[in-house]
Amino acid sequence: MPVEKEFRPKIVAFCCNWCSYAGADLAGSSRLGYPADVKIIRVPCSCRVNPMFILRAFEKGADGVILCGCHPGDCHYSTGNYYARRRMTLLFSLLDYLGVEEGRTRVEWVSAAEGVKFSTVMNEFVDKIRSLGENVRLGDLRCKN
Amino acid sequence: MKYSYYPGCTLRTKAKELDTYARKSAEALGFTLEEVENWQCCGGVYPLGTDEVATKLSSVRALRDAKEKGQALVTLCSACHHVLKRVNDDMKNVPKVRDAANLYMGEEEPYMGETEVLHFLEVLRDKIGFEELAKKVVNPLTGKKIGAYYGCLLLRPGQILGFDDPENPTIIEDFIRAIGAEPVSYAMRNECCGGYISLRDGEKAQNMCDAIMENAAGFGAEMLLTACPLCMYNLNKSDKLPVYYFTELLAEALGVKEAE
Amino acid sequence: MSKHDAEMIREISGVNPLKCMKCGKCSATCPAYDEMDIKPHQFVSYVLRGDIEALADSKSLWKCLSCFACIERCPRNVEPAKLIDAARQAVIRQRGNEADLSPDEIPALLDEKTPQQLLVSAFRRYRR
Amino acid sequence: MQRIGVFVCHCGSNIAATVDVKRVVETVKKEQGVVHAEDYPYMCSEAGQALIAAAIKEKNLGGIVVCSCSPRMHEATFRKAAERAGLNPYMVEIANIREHCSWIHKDMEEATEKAVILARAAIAKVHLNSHLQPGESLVTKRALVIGGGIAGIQTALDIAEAGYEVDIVEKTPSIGGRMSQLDKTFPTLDCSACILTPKMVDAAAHEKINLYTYSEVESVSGFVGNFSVDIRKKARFVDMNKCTGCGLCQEKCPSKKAKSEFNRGLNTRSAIYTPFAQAIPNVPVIDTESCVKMKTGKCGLCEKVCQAGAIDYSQKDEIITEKYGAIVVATGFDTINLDQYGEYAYNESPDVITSLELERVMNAAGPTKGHLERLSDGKAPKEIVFIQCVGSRCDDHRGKPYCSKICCMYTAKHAMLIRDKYPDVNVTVFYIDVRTPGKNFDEFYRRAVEEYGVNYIKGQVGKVVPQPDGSLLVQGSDLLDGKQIKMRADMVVLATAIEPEAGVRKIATMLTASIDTNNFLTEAHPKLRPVESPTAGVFLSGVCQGPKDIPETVSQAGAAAVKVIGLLAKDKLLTNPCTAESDTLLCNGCSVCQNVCPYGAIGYEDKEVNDHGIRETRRVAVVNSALCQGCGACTVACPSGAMDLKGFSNRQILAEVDAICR
Amino acid sequence: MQELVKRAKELLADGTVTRVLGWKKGDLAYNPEPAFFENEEALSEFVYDSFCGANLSKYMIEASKKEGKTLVFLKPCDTYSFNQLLKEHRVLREKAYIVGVGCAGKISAEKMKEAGISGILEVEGADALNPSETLKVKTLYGDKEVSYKDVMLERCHVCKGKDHMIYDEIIGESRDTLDGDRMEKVREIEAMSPEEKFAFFQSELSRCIRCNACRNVCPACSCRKCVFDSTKFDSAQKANVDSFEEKMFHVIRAFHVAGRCTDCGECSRVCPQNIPLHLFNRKLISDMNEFYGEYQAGADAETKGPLTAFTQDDIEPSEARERG
Repeated sequence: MPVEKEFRPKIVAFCCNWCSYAGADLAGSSRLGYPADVKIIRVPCSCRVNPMFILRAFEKGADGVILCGCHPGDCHYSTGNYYARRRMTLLFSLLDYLGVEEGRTRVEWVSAAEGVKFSTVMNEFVDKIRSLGENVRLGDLRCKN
Repeated sequence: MKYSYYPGCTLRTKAKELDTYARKSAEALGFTLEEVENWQCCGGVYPLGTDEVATKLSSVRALRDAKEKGQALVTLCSACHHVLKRVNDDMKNVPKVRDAANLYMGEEEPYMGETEVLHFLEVLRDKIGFEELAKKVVNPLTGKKIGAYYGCLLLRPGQILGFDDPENPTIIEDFIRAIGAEPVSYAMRNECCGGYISLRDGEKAQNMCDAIMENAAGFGAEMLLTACPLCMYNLNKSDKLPVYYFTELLAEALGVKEAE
Repeated sequence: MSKHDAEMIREISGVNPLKCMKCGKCSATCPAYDEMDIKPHQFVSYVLRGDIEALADSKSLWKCLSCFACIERCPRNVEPAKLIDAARQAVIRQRGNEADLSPDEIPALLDEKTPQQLLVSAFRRYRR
Repeated sequence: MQRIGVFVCHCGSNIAATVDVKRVVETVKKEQGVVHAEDYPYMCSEAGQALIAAAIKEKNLGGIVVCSCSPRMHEATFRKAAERAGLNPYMVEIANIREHCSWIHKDMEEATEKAVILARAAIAKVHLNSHLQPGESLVTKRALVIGGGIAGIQTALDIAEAGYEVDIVEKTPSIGGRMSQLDKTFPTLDCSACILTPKMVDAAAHEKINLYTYSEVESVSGFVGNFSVDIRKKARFVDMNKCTGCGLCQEKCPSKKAKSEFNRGLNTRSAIYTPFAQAIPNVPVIDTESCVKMKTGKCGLCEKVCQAGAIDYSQKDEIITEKYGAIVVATGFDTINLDQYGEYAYNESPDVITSLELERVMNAAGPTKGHLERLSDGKAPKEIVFIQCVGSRCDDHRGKPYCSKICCMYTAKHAMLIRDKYPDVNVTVFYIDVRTPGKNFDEFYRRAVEEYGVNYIKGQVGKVVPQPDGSLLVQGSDLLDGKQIKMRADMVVLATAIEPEAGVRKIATMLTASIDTNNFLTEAHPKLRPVESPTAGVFLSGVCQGPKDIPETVSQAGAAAVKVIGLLAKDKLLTNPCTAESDTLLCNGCSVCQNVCPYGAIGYEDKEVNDHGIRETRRVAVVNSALCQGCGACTVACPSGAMDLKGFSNRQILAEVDAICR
Repeated sequence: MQELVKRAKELLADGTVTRVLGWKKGDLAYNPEPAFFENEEALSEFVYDSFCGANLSKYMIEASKKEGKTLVFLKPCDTYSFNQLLKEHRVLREKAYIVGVGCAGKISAEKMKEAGISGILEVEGADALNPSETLKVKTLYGDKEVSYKDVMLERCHVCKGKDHMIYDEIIGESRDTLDGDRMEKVREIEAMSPEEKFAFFQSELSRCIRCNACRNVCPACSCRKCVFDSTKFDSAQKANVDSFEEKMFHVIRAFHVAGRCTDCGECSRVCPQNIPLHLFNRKLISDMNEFYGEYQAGADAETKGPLTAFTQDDIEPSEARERG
C-alpha cells in the first residue's frame, strides 16, 4: 500500500506589528510551540492587509490565511482594526458565498501580552486546515477554463 | 403560566409536604406545575466523572420532555435541582456528553440544553417576583425570626447553577421577607449538613447540624427553612431549632396550607 | 493500580493536578477533614506521583460529602472533589461489589424518616 | 536586481540548536540576486556587525537580509550597521528565525525548512525595498503626567528638575494618591505622610510643574513629540484663586453623610471637602451628589461663611487643550472588589477589613484616630488574623492570576506595628508563601516572627464565620502541622489583591498604548524597555505597568522621567519614513483614503499632470508625511491602487506572500 | 422623446449648456448608444426609447473636463451613480445640467433572444414612457409578439424606485416596474451547500472571456488606471493569462466596488456571456445592509460608505460566518 505523505498545509499569517507580531514573539520567547506550517508576514496594522493579498496567497497555493491584529479598541493607530474587521467580514462572507470552505480564513485579535493565545490560535487553525485538506477551489475559480 | 415539574423520588414519599404545599402555593400564585410524565430518579448526586453518561440520561429525558412542551423545568428538591442543572449544562456545553447522550437516546432532534431549569424559589424570585408574592400574602408570618438554610446543592458550583451568590446568598432571606417574617442571616447557612454520610455516621451529621443550628440560633433564629429533604432529615437529628420546608411556610402565608 | 490508573483518574476527573499551588484552601474548607487520612490538598500529589494504590485504599474516598465547597473555593480551578470522585469511580469500577457499601448492610442503617434521596445518593457515591 | 547579502545568526545555540544554519546559508545562496551569504554565532555583536559592514563594502551589496531574532529586537541595530557601511538603512530586512522559528519548533528538519522560507520571503521583499529617508518633526517641550500619586509626582519632579514644563492631571481633588492613605511604609517603618508630603509640596511649588487636580484626560491626538490633549477640569464650585483653605466651609456644611473616599468609606465627610488635611491644593470641592444646595437649591451655607467669596455654584466643567511632547501614565491601582469572596465575610462583618482599610485604622487621621479597634463595637481586639493572597494568584473567575507583590511585606509591617504598640494582641498570619525579595525585606519579615512573635501559619483560610458573640471563627489549614485550624479572632484583615485603577483602559485606548488582560499597561520590552509603552512617546510609571512597592515605583518614576527628558531634549525627531504615498497618475481624487485616515494626514490638491502625453489638472491626494503614521488603512481603501505604503508596499507584501507559498 | 429634444434645443440655444449627453440611434433597432450632441442639428439622431438602458453617468467624468455645461439625461436609477461619482469627486456638479427622465422599465435584445425572438428588424410599442403591454416585433423570421414585462431587464423587475436622487428638472413620469425581490437569488445561493455554490460560480465564471465590458460600463469602475492594468499589485508575471488577476478578477472587482456599487446592473446587462455579475455585488450589498445597517450607495453625495466607516461593536467575522 502506498504510504500517503502527511499533508503539510501552507499557512500565511498576517500579523500587525504592534500587537500580534509581538504576541507571536512572546509565544516564541515563552517557547509556546505551534506547527511550522505557519509563516508570519509582518504588517504595520491589520488594516494594511488588502483582500488582494489574501486572494493572492490562495492563488499561489496557500491552504489557509489568518489575519491577526490588536483587539478592537486597542489598535495602535486607533481605528485600523475596525476597518480591517469590516473588510474581512465581507471578504470571508463572499468567499463562503463562492463555496470556498469555511475555516480557510480567520481573523483573531491577539495582544502583545497574549503569547498563549497566539500559540493556541495557531494550533487550532493548523488543525482546522489539516482537516480541510489541500485548497483547490480558490485556484480553480477562474475566468477561463 | 405552566411549568414542567420534576418532583423527584423523595417528594413522592418522605417529603410529600414539600411537594403538596408547593402545588397549593403555585395555584394560589397563578401558575401550574405539570408533572413530567414517567420521570425517573435523577440519581441524587451528579456524577463528576467526565466519562459518565448513562447516569445522566434520566435527567436528559426530563429536560427533553420539557423542551418538547416548550416549558421551563421546575424542581423543588435541592438535589434534583443540582443534578438537572448540571446535566443541562453538560448538554449545552460539553460536546462529549451531549453527543454520547443524544446518540444513546437516538432522538431525531438532538437535545442541546435548550430547557431552562428553575428551582421553585427561582420561579418565585425571577418569574413571579418577591414583591408580587408579598402582595398575595394573606397571612403574614410577622414577628417570626427565620434562618435560611441553603446547604450545598442549591448553591454550588455557583457558576453552573447560577442560583445565587454561592458564598453569600440572599434568595431565601428575600423569600422570608416576602412572607412577612424576619430573616436571620448567619454565616453557616451554606455549610454542609453531612449529606449522605448520615447513612453510616449519624453522629457526624448531627455534629455538623448542631454547629449550623448553634450559629443560627446565636443570631436569633427561631426556626430554619430548607428546600432539601436530606438536609431536613439531617437537621432534625439536632433538636436545637425546628426546621420547615420553605413551601410549608409559603402555603401558610398564602392561606392555602389547610385547604384541600 | 498503577501509573496507568493515574492517567485514568486525570482523564475521568478532567482535573489538571499541576495547576495546584498547595494553598490548602480545600483542606481549610473541607467539612470531613478530620475523618480523612489523605487530606484534600494531598490528593493532587498522589495522582501526580501515580500512587493510586494508596489513594484507592484511603478512607478519604468514602468520607467526602460531595458538598462542592472545595470546588467553589479553589483559587486555581483544580477542584479536588473531582479527583476524589474519579478515584472513587476507578475503585468501584475495578472492585465492583467489593466497594464500600453492600446492600445487605442497608436495612440496619435505615430509620423511618430516611429519605429516598439519602439512599439513592449513598448508592451512587459508594457503589455505582 | 539588487545585489543581496544574507547573514544568518546562530544566536549562540538559541537558533543553531534547532536550525541548521549552514544549510540555510547554502540554500539561500541559490536565491536570485543573493551574491553573499554567511553565518556567524552572534550577528548582533560588534564582530558580527563588522562582518556585515565588510560584506556590504566588498560585495557592493544593495540590500541585506539578516536571519536572526525578532526585528523588534535588533532591526535598529542592523539598520545602523548598514548605514555605517554606506547602505541605506531601509535596505535591511530581518527574517525572524528565532521567536518565530527555532524557539517554537523542535524538529531540526522542519525548523530549517521554515527558516529558509522566512529568509526567502525577506529576500523577495528586500528586492523591492527602496531607499527611504526619514523626515523630521518638531518636539513640543512639555510633558503630561496622568496621575498624581507618588509615581506621577516623582516623574514630574524629575522632569521639571531637568528644566522642562510638566503638567500633572489628577482625577481626585488632591495629589498624593494611594501613598497618602498609608500609615507607615516598609521596610523601615517611616511615616508615609512624613516622606510624601514634602514631595507633594515640592511638586506644587515647582515653577515648571502645573497641577490639574480634579481633572481628567478627555481625549488625545497626535503622536510622539506632538500630542494634543484635551483635559476636563471638573467644576470644583470653589474658586482656586480666592480660596484660602481656611476649612470653615467644611466645618459648617450641614451634609456630612457622604462616605469618605480617603478613609475607604470607613467614616464620613462633608459635601464640600478636601480629601485629607495635607491635601494639595488645599482647596475643597463640592460633591454634587451630597450637596444640599445642588440637590434642592436651598442651603448655601458654605457660600455664606466663606469670607473669601470663593464659592461659585455656577462653575462648569472646563476643557483645556494642551500640546505635549511626551505623556507618562501613572494611574496607579486600587484593591479589587471583594463581593465575590463571601466566604471571608467581608460584606457581612465590619470587623473583616482590607489591609488598605487597616492602614486608615492605624493612622492618626483615620476613622479611629489611630486606635486599633473593632469597627463594629469599638472594642480593642485581642486576636487578629491576617489572610494572605485574597484574590491574588487566583486562576478562577473571581480573582487575579498574578501575585500582588506588596502584600507579604505590608502584612509583616502591620503585624509588627500591632505587636509593637499592643503587645497583648495575638497576631496570626495565614500565608501560602512568604515572598520577600528585596533589600532588607526578608530580614524585616523575620523580625516580625523572631522579635515580635507573629504567628505565621502556612495554609489558606477556607471560611470566616461571624459568631453570635461578635467574634469571628476562622477556619484554615495548617499544612505544615497537618491540621485544620478553627480559631476565634476579633478582627480579620484581608491582603486584598490590587488591580490597575478602573479608568486605565479608557486612557490606554486614548493613547493607543497596549494593555494586557489584567489591565496592566504593556511595556515595549519586558526586560529592556520596561518604562516605555510600545507607543512612541508614551511612558509608564508605577503600578499601572505591574504591581510594585514604593521604592520600585519611585525608581520607575525616575526612569520614566529620564526617558521623557531624553525625548524632550531633542529639538527634532526623525519620523518614520514608512508613510503612505499616492501615485499622482493613478489617483482618482475620490477621497476614500481621506475618509479612513485616523490622522487627517491626507489632503487634496489640484495638480498639473502629464499622463502619457495628456496634460490636465487633476484633483489628487497628497499625504502629509509628518502626520502620517504609516498604518496603511488608506492603501486598502484606495480603489485604484494609487495609495501605497513605503516599506510595506503592495508589491513587497505580495512578494513575501509569493515566496512563502512557493 | 420630442419633449426631451425640444428642451435640449432650448438649453443649447440659451447657452445654459454647450452640449447634450444622451442616446443616439444605433445601426439596429435595438441598440441605441450613448452619445454627445454638440449642436441642434446633431440632435436629429437623438433617441429615447425602451432600449435606452445605458447609464450615462459615467460619461459625465469626461464631460466634466470639457468647457461649459453638459446637459445629461438620467433615468431614476442612473442618478444614484451620478451621486456616487459626485461623492468621489469624479464628476463636477457645476458642469452638469441634469434632466431627470421618466422611465417605464427598460428592455433588451438579449432578453428578447431569451424569449425566442431573434433577427429583430423593428419593434413597435417600445416607447420610453408609455410602452405597450405587448410589443409587436418584426423579425427576419416574421412578425412576433412578446409581453413587455417578459423582456424587461432584470434590474427593472427589482427597480429602486421612481425618484431621481439628483436633478435640475424632470421630464416625463416613471412607472412602477418592481415585481421581484432583488436578493432572492442571493438567498438561494446562500442556502446551497459549499459544493453547489462552488459548482454554480465555477460554471458561470468559466464562461468569462475577459472582454472587460463589465469594467468599462461600470460607473464605479472609473479609475484612471485599473489595478488590473497597473503594476502595483503584480510583482512579475504580467500578461500571463493564468495569473492571479485572471482567476480572481470578478471577486476582486466586486470587492473594489463594494460600498460604492449602486446596483445599477449595467455589468450584467452588457456581459456578452450573460454572466450574472450583479450576484457578487448584491451579496456584498446584502451583507453590508445586514451587518452595518441599510445603505444605498448614491442615495446622496455625502454619507460615508460602509467600508469607510465602522462602529466599535461591529460584528466579528466569525460571528458573521455563524449567522451566514
